[in-house]
Amino acid sequence: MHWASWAAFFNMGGYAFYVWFSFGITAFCMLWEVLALRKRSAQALRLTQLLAQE
Amino acid sequence: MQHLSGIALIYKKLLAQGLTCIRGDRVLFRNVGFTLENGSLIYVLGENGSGKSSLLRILSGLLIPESGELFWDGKLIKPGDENYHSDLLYIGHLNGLKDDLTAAENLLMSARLSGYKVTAQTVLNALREIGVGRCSNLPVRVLSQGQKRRVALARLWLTESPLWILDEPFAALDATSVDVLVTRLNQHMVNGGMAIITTHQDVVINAQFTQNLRLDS
Amino acid sequence: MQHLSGIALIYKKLLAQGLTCIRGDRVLFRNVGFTLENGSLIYVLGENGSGKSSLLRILSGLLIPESGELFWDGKLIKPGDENYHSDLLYIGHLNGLKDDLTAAENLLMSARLSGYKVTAQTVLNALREIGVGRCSNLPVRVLSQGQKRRVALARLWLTESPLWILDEPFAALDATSVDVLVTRLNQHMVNGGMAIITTHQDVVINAQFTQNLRLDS
Amino acid sequence: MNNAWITVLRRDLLLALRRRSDVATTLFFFLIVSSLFPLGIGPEPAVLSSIAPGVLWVAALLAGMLSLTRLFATDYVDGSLEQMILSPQPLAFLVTAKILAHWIVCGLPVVLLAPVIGLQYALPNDALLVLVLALLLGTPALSLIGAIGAALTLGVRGSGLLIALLVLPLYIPVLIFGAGAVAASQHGMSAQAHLSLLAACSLLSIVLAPMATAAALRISVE
Amino acid sequence: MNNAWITVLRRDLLLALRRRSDVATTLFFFLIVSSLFPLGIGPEPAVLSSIAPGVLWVAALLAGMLSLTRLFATDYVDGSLEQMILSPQPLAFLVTAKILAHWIVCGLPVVLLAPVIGLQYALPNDALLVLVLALLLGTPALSLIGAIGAALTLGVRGSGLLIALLVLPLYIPVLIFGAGAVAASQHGMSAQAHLSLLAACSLLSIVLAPMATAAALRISVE
Amino acid sequence: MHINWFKYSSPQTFYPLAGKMIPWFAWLAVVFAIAGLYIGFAIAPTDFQQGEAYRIIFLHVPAAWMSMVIYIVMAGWAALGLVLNARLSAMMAQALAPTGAIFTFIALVTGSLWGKPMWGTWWVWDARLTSELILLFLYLGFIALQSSIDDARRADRAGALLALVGVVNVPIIYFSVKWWNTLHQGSTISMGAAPKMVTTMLTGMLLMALAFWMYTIAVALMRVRCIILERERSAEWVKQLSGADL
Ligand code: HEM
Ligand SMILES: Nc1ncnc2c1ncn2[C@@H]1O[C@H](COP(=O)(O)OP(=O)(O)OP(=O)(O)O)[C@@H](O)[C@H]1O
Ligand SMILES: Nc1ncnc2c1ncn2[C@@H]1O[C@H](COP(=O)(O)OP(=O)(O)OP(=O)(O)O)[C@@H](O)[C@H]1O
Ligand SMILES: [Mg+2]
Ligand SMILES: [Mg+2]
Repeated sequence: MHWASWAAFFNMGGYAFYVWFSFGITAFCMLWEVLALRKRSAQALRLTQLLAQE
Repeated sequence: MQHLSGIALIYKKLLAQGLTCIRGDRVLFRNVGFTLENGSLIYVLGENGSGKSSLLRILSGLLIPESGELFWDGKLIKPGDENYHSDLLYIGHLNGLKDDLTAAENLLMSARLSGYKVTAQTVLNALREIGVGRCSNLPVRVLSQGQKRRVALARLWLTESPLWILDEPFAALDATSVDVLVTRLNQHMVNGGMAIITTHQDVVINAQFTQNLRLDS
Repeated sequence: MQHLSGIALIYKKLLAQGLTCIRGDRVLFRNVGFTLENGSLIYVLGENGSGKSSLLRILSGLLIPESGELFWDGKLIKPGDENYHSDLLYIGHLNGLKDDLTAAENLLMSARLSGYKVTAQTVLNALREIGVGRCSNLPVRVLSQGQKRRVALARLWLTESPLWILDEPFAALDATSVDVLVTRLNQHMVNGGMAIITTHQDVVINAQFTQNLRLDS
Repeated sequence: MNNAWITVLRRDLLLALRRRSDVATTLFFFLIVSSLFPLGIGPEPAVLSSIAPGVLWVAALLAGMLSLTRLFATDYVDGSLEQMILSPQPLAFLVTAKILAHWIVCGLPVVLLAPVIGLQYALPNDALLVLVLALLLGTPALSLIGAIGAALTLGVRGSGLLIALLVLPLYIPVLIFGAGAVAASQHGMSAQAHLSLLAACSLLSIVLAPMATAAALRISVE
Repeated sequence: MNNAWITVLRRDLLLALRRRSDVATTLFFFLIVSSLFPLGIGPEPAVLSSIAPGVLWVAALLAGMLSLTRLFATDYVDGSLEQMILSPQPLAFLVTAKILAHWIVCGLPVVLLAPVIGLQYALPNDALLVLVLALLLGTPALSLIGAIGAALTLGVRGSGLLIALLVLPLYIPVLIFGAGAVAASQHGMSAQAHLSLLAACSLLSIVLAPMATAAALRISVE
Repeated sequence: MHINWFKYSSPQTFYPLAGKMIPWFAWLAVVFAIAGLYIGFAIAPTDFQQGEAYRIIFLHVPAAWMSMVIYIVMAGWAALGLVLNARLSAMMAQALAPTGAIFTFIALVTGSLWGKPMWGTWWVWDARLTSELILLFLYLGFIALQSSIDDARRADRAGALLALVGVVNVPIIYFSVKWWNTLHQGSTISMGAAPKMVTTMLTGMLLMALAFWMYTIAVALMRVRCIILERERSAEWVKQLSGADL
């Protein structure tokens, strides 16, 4: 482990913005995709159930 | 304008004088004239290409005749006459529907364009009347030829215009729809409306006064 | 291929088995089957939107059915089957005419496309048969609705195909033209041709054997 | 605003934006068109920034031409044009709604995306600002002038040639002033004069184009 | 040649002749696009001639795009496409006739006009020659690839821009080799390699594109 | 062992099967990601040239790999669907496209974020960057085409055709772009500037790539289940599903 402190870790040798923005946007894209899919399948299921009741 | 009951309260008349139509170098008809009053109906008859559609387009103001005048309510009709347009419903060969919109959306928009304040429910009712209620949420593109025609004709249930000009409304319709349409036309006539119609089929509409306008040369 | 006399010399039959058509999530029809032989005729009946046009498109190979097979002359019909296409004449809702070409040019090109060697004179004769000879040099754009349809139908006088599939050929035609067309169909049947037709009008065609195929669900 | 006018506007927007992916299509269209030039010309930033104004204006022009002709043509073919002419509203007035819809769908996205592409082309900041301003002032004129052409070419045959030759040259002033404005600011000069001329073009066409378009539409349905 | 094939070719050429405005629009667009850049960049011949190959190729590409939307659309709407599919000839074969007609109407004029514009951009003579040669070899590939996109987008909802989104990325190799050929000859190198690659692109697309287009057309009429 | 593939290729049997597989792949993705990030941040040393900024590599390179691989897999499913007329294959192709586009986007953005400190600019017209951008356009074209056709079967077939045309073109595009940039004057800094990769870095990247793989499979299965539900809405077996099957 070569990080002197948490602060050093977060600072990323002065490249904090670039590194954390990269990881942030990747995490955001993936989370958004998964959440959007959960919403979509819930919606689809609700619709089919509505149809089934008719 | 708000109430969509069937009763046309406006008593006006359409007068045509000396209409002549020339397309290319053919004279389609010459010196056509008539008077159309409340509760009466004109059948425009003639074989294919005799100029029926052309006459109807002239009467609705889409086509400018070679010579002759039209008067509505005693006043000369000029091109783009908004006063006349608000009393007129014209349905031509073309349905005037957008393929990408649903049947309901199409009908809603065309009613609004004519100045009526309609709701989704009134539109749905109109579609149901002519038997395409089930298709109301389908894009018009996927409808069959007859269904498209019916969606276009559903406007007859949403309009308050006293004068209807219909170009072959019965083409492509099945027997049931023809009956529904005839009933609606009868009702319009009883309410004191006026109509000008072309058709190649034999249908009987009850009007107080019926004229046949034959265009064969 | 050169002679355009009326006699269809080819004796073949069309066999349909278990055709099912699904559009969107509606089942239009299920398990439709029939055999069509020389000199016989099928009327496809049903209300607007029941799937008549879809069936005709399947039979002509334009639409692939959800399930089911078609055989022509005992052989399975595959998409783009040139052998079948050369025995087939399909006229759908759309006329297949180019607005900017004249009636004669349109007809000439469509006959050539089907592999017939026709001359300007044969084309003119065909147009005359169905009563639009006068329009032969007009661009199709300016023709009336019925005249356009007649130009499309003039192909019936130029073809040697034994199998005709016609989707509402009588719509928009005047009474005279309907008679002319019926005569041509009768002649085709006598010559041993086959035809599959939809229509909402009452017309009587004399065939050795007539089937009604009803699509109402 | 007027009910029928809003209906026309809404209908056209609805048709254009039937699904969200269509909006994305417009945006990515500009991205693609603007990445074609570096591929043809090469990657040197200095050269790229000198052609940037031209590239963006060409993209705007192309987007307009690809879509505008189709807007009136479909109305003509399916008969909604007849119905619009017969509505109890002045046609020239309704036409403005159609043109506005077209501009929102095809003009506005160019304006909004232009700075991003400008960055890819290494444009300096003040030139970026002028670029956006110029596009904002000029693209309405493109839609308005295009509408005349689109209306005139409906259903017409031989004379169509003449019309194309008449309308397209009208685009040229807009393109020259528009690209000129950005070029001026790149060279450290004031873009004021160019921008005023652009605004004048738009104003002039807003006064004349709807009437001309309406007249052309009436002729086309005869 | 085959009777039906010639019929299709003749019909499309005749139609283009009757609707000359379409052809004029394409050419005019090409002219406007390629004369726009000198306006923005200024008259220095060195700069102009360095961007000339890229600009001319991109202009040719976009001009082709503009007319592609109409390649099959009218046939689709009026039903002639159905009839073509049902003709007793292989569809992929007939499609080549349509594509050839498109190239004659939209590709060839650009090839012929290019040297004139190249002169405006101060291109040296041998580069002009290479330009014409490259366009002659490359534009058929543009028409062929474009036909696939035109067939795929028939009757789909949405704007006319979708076709651009599909086709422009596929055009990129042609653009690179085409502009590269001219640039190479400008720098005194041999353009041979680029030209052979262009020819290869055209050959490959002549083999594959008609089949893909035919398949797409069959899908679209369903 | 004999497996009845036809059985699993029907949406009805595949739907529950996919449901059972999703959690496995999801957990694997998490485990690999944690391992990869641990190596990437805790074990891998600082780069002597690029400082800490190089740690973007652990996202950038795997994302770039995935963006390319997914396109090929997608085209494969599309081809299978076209040839065998198998609905499920077409659905798989459709399900992969958005994920592929997202990875392409991630590769572009992380690359950009890396480029700013290293090259001093967000974007250069470099061969690799440009071909990645074009790949994004290819994905978007596929998605846009499919979503603008209503009829599902038609959308499948049109999309499949486009994917196949695209896959023939991808290598041509890739090499043409490469050649374009070497012939013109190249960009001043090339990506080769990164030093020879240390084994720990390679391990980290591989682990992250594995995590992305697992993630892709899980997400694609989720999306395929949505598509099945939406398309087979009127089928009897779908009507009998309840919220518990989500
Ligand atoms: C928008 C900008 C960028 C894009 C689109 C991009 C794209 C790509 C792609 C597609 C790959 C995979 C290539 C392959 O495996 O063959 C890749 C790998 C790589 N990129 Fe980038 N890149 C970008 C910026 C950068 C920057 C700024 C750096 C570093 C200074 C960088 C360093 C690398 C490295 C080291 C690899 C791995 C090389 C290898 O595996 O051979 N990239 N990039
Ligand atoms: N430019 C022109 N040159 C020659 N004739 C023309 C021209 N434009 C139109 N026509 C003719 O005008 C007539 C138009 O007829 P119209 O559409 O009014 O007929 P219609 O009675 O409605 O026929 P249908 O029953 O078929 O609908 C056609 O006979 C057409 O040939
Ligand atoms: N995507 C879709 N979703 C739902 N329904 C569809 C879809 N596509 C087509 N349909 C339906 O399929 C039917 C197509 O019918 P078709 O054109 O075959 O009817 P038809 O019997 O020829 O009618 P007509 O007598 O009006 O010509 C219509 O009812 C239409 O609503
Ligand atoms: Mg008529
Ligand atoms: Mg039908």
